[in-house]
Amino acid sequence: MNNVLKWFTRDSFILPVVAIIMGLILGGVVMLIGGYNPIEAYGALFTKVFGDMYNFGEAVREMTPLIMTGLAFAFASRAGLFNIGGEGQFLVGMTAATFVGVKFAGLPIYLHAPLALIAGALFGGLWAAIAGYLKAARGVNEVISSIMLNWIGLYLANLIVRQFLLLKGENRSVDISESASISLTWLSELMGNSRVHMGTLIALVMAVLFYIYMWKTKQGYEIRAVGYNPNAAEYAGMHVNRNIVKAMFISGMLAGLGGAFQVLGVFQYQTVMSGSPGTGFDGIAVALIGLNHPFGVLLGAVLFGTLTYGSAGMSFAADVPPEIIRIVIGSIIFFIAAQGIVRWILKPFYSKRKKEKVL
Amino acid sequence: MDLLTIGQIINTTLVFATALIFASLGGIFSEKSGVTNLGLEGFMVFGAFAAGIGAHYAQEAGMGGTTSAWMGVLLAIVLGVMVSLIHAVASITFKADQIISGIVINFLAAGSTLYLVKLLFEGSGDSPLVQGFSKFDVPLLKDIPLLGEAFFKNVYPTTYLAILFVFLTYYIMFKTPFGLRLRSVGEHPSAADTVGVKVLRYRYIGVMISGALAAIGGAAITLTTTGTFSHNTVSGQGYIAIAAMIFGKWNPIGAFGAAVFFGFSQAIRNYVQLFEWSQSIPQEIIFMLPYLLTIIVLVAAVGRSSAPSALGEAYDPGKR
Amino acid sequence: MGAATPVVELKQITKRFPGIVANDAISLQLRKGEIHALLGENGAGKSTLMNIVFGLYQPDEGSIEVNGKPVIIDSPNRAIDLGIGMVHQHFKLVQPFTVTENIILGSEPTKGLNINYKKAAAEVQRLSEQYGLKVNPHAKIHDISVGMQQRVEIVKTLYRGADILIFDEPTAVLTPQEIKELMIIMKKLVAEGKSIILITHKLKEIMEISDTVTIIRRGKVIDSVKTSETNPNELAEKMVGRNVTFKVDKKPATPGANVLEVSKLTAKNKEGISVLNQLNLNVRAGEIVGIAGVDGNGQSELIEALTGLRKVESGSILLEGKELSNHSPRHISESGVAHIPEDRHKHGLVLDFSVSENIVLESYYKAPYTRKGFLNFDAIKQQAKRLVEAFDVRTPSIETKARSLSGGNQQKVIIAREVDKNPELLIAAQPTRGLDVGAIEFVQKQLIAQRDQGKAVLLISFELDEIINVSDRIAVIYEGQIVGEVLPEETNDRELGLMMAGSTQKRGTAHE
Amino acid sequence: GCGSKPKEETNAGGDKGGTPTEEKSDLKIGMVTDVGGVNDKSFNQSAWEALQATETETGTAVKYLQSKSDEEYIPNLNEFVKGGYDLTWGIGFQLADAIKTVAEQNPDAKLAIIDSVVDAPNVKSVTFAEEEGSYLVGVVAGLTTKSNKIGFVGGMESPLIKKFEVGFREGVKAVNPDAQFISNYTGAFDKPDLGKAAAATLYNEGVDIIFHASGATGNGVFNEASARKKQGQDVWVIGVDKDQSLEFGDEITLTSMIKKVDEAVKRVNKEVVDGTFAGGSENLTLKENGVGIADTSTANVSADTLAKVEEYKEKIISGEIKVPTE
Ligand SMILES: Nc1ncnc2c1ncn2[C@@H]1O[C@H](COP(=O)(O)OP(=O)(O)OP(=O)(O)O)[C@@H](O)[C@H]1O
Ligand SMILES: Nc1ncnc2c1ncn2[C@@H]1O[C@H](COP(=O)(O)OP(=O)(O)OP(=O)(O)O)[C@@H](O)[C@H]1O
Ligand SMILES: [Mg+2]
Ligand SMILES: [Mg+2]
Repeated sequence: MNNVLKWFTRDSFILPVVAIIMGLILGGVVMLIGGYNPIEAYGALFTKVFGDMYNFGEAVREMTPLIMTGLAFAFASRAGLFNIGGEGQFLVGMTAATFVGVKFAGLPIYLHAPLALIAGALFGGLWAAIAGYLKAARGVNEVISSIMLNWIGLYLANLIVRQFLLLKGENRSVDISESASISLTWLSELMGNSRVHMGTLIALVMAVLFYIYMWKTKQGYEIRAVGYNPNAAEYAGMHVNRNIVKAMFISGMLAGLGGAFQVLGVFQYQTVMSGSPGTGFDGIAVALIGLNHPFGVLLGAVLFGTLTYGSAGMSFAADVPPEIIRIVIGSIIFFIAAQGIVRWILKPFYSKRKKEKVL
Repeated sequence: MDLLTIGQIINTTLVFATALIFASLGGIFSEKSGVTNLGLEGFMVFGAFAAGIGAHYAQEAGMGGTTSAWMGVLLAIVLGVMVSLIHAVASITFKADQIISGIVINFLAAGSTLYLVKLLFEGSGDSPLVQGFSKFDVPLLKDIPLLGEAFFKNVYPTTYLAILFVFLTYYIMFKTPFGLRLRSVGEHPSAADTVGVKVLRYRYIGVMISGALAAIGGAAITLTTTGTFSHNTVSGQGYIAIAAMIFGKWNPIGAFGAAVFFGFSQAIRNYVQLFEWSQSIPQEIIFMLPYLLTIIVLVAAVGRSSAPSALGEAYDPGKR
Repeated sequence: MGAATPVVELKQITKRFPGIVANDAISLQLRKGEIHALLGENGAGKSTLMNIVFGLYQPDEGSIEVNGKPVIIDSPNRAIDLGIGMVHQHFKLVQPFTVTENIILGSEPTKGLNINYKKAAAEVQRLSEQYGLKVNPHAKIHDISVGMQQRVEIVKTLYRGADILIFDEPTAVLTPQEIKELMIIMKKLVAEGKSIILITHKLKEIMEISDTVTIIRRGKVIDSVKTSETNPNELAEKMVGRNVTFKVDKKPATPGANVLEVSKLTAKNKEGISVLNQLNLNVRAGEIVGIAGVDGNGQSELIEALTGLRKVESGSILLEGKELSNHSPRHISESGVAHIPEDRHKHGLVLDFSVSENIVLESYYKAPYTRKGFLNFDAIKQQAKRLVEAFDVRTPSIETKARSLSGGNQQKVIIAREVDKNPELLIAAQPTRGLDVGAIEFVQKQLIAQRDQGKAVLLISFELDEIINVSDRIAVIYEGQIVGEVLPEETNDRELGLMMAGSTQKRGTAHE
Repeated sequence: GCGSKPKEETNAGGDKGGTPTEEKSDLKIGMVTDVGGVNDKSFNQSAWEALQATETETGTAVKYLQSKSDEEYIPNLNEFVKGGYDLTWGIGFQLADAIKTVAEQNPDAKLAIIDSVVDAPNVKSVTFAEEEGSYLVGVVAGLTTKSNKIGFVGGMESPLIKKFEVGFREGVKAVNPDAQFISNYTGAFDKPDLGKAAAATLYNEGVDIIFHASGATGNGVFNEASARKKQGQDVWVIGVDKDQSLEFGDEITLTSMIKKVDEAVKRVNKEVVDGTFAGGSENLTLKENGVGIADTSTANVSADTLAKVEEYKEKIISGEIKVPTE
């Protein structure tokens, strides 16, 4: 209990919270300048998300893939890798899940859905592992290779959908078979048909597993050591290259699983896409808001998802252009990153607190 | 393939490469000073936006096509520098993580430019069409076989400007005191500090030049390619510019080469479609080509990383 | 000159860092033309004080006078204007730049808009000739020896017209030959009217070259004495606050069977040049073999080959008869080799890990630290507590990040970890570099204790004194080969120095 | 300065209440755009203009929601459906599945979609015979070309875009069988730079007329043409969906293939107002005047050619010519 209290008064809790508040205020100022009423706008935003079960369910649906791509980025970060390729891994995972979902029809439900999920994770992981391998074996900077793999992933996804899975006359794949779906139909019906699915639960489990793996296991210890100081890790007998590939693989698995959720839980099919959905890039922001910690990522995804999903309500009810939410999110990340600014603003409060502590 | 076609491919390549050249040079200025710049994309977006509205209002004010286009470039530079200060303040003064700060720029760019366009143009999602720069031929030189077609016919002033900036950047970086100091600040800030080079000041300047150049790159897209600014005017080219900078090993000539390579691999994806045999391969494979090619070249041609040693680290005189 | 105003006078300088008073009302006078030594334990506050003089830190209290005039030194620029130059403990050189570029940085001669490299190089040449500082103006820093890098640092200060030079532990990284050269240079500098503040942990150097010594302990000045009126024992006692024995007392060695047998070992360096050429070496149980040699003769590569960090081209490395060459670091470590690395920040520690995490850096995967893939924190903490206590690591807690420990205590963490492995062979590379005499004593005692337990110890050090005092047998390395072996009782600095220069080798040409 | 702008303009004029109309209805009509938004100079914009026109004419309240991603189609549609709107439009084939889902979950709601057929009793589907309109501009191109090389720039390859390409090609072939036809796909609807490169490639090949069906990617096609025109090269672009000469000028816009999305939307809106709305699908062809060529074509297209166009139009309407779609 005491621990919990300490948690709330720690800098790592207070600073992000203040940063969020400051980001919201800044967004409000921008709205005022544009001639909009920020109170009304934020009101509409939060009403949209929390006003009824349907929209709440949909907001959760919005958060779920963000959790996964956020975890993916955070995981690689812990190994000292900058995985900007979440986007491509997400797409490849999505495609693998669609493929299994469509082609392996006839499997019983307890096999089909898990198999499709595993395929998504596996191929997302392999996609990322390419970048990991190129870095480990050839010293290719993972930032460039992942950027390239994002594009290749997009076209590969389209290629597979169009060549193997196309629904005739349409620009999308045929539906996955019922047995591969991870929709929670009963819950969905309870929540006004919002597209809630099992993926959300899996995402939460993944965050916990991430935490345990990274801080409680031998392998996590290795990955962190490699992330902080590859030289010392090598000296201590760890396989640096193997850990780089492994970290990328796991990172990609998380992103790929996120992609699989979208197909198996939300859409039940995959369209031919003209551009990538952006969930991978948003995941970077989510991870940054969450300070690359799995539980932080959960909160980051809740925040990011609430803001983006709610922005539709904002523009619907208060006529505020939804783009403003990008400014708000940008500002929040800015204040979280530039903690110096927050500290500076909090200075008066801080010195007071210090004094209290001394007493 | 005849000489004419080759010349034309080179010409198209250069048009594609122009924005990338500017932005990757911008990246070099920032990163050579030790500040990671993942915000190139954002700077380009701001530049493209400023060029769109700048040229529009200049045209409204009665200026001719080219003059108004230059006004657009000017506004892009101003806005690029202003926005770069956000990155500078956060990452240099307040020692924020430079990667995060760059990503913040991208978020702000995506949000605020579109918001502003909507405010300025009655809810429209893009800025009004402007004339932009026109292509021109260089007399006499244009008749040289191959070279004429490639470099002196149907060219935009921005392409020449970009090439000029490559050499200018090289000169500044490697021949002037300013360049020496800028590089020293990115390699070993405390060494620079102890000989009286103002580390933070040089980093600010590096980031500001970066903002200006990347913004010119964005402006070049609006003023030569799209004619308007909308949310997808830049669409990821800032990231490609980062790749070009890394690929070119933070050297202006190298980055130029890499940008041209990216431009080329984009250009050929259209040319490939002209061939009969291309009809039998799925389009996606052709679209993948530039990116696959990049990875292959990267794998074949890697060497020691030549990133500035202090890249990404905030300078803290007290830290050892 | 005794009555003249001091060139630098520090008055009651106080500097606080969070939780510590690094300088506590320190006063100090530097006279013109003198070499003033500053002595103190690790963390005593020497570097801090000098950083204040050089404008890198601002004092919280106190004032500074230069040539009798009160000054505020708020930046290195200001210090340079006042004629103060500093050669830092960790060189402030830009690796990919040339010597000339490093020297002129910040005050470049120009021709039009361009840097006038011709003029710059000529000026560098002139300065280096005037003071006998051999530097190659066109070489890149990463291609030149540590000794030359230091000379570049000196030329840098002279180029800026410094009259007051501060040297922070200049000899910690130099070979005996280079140290000798540096001493000559310093003497030349004072002869030309410059004044020098010298920080060093080596009492021998202080006795040899300084005019005055100021001793600092825990941020306070303990005493300031004329060198001619003191002796090393007195200095050491003042500094540490207790008696320090310099002669490491050890029982005669009783060597047993061969533990390490290296034969015809050949390996290449990063650039693919052969740096170990058919090297032969053996270390027996219960003895310390010291490797003496000038930096760059293959020491680092030898260690890396022995520990599995570098590929062996040919030859063999036998540990108790088992072949180790080209095995993984982990395999070698498990076979019973422990290694105190040369560069503690690069290889020895994960600075962002806690002390306890660093303690298990090489054993984390074994029981009891890992059970079924999960870390066993109780066991790890227990081990960390035990070692922190046994080796007297001064740290606020075992959860403290290694980064915030002092150099000496960081070294203790590494030694604790390595020694506790109970290895057959302990490789110690530069184990006392940069440590104060108290810490050095501790480290050396640990090495000897290992030997006394019947372990084989391989010591690589540039400090001849250390080699002579600690080793039971000395092997001299030159151009990738062991060119001779001597017993410490039967040799001296001079003979070793000559051997290290390759003079016993027929094909070796002594450079002088 | 920008603060003074009335906010109604950024979005629905639902509460504007500006235009006095006799039969003030209390109906509400909403529309959901695809990611293009209501200012895409294409069907989203046409549809929104039609909604606004309906508002002016009948006093119906109208509002739109722009989707930021594919996932948002359903919640955006639901925003209207659950908000009691009397008709909800989905604009673009991309919304087809979303419309279907929402229609099935809300059998009492009325929905409508452009460019795709959704099989549900409460959905009105409006599609267009793009191939027929494209055929007509193909006729124009075939008769106007001087180089005898004609190009097509497509966005992403899809059944819909194929209709444009095939119709256009057939039109060219009908009047100028010798003309060479080259098509180039860019893989995107929102990349003007790719459109520009594609156009440059085609023009370099000697093509003098390009028909594009590539959304905003087409901006690059116009840009390239305009740059070449200024250089004295005799090149043309044929616009798509709307009369693009209004935006890009008739110096470079030869003609445009028009889809009368606005007419269609207005008509369905009217059905709702009148209470005659019924599900089902209609394909608007030349006959219904659902597609056609821009009226401004007279500026650049010769009267002879336009006469020929008229001729072919009659043939298609009469069924004498059946334009293929793939
Ligand atoms: N920037 C800093 N922030 C906080 N504490 C510091 C800082 N620099 C030095 N200290 C602390 O001040 C004290 C004095 O450090 P200083 O570097 O002056 O020691 P030193 O005498 O040079 O030691 P050494 O012999 O190891 O070089 C130490 O306890 C150190 O931990
Ligand atoms: N920012 C800092 N915060 C806390 N302590 C610091 C900081 N910077 C330096 N120190 C401490 O100052 C002391 C002296 O630092 P210095 O740079 O002289 O290294 P050192 O201890 O002599 O070790 P080495 O010579 O091996 O680098 C050390 O105890 C170090 O831990
Ligand atoms: Mg020190
Ligand atoms: Mg030290």
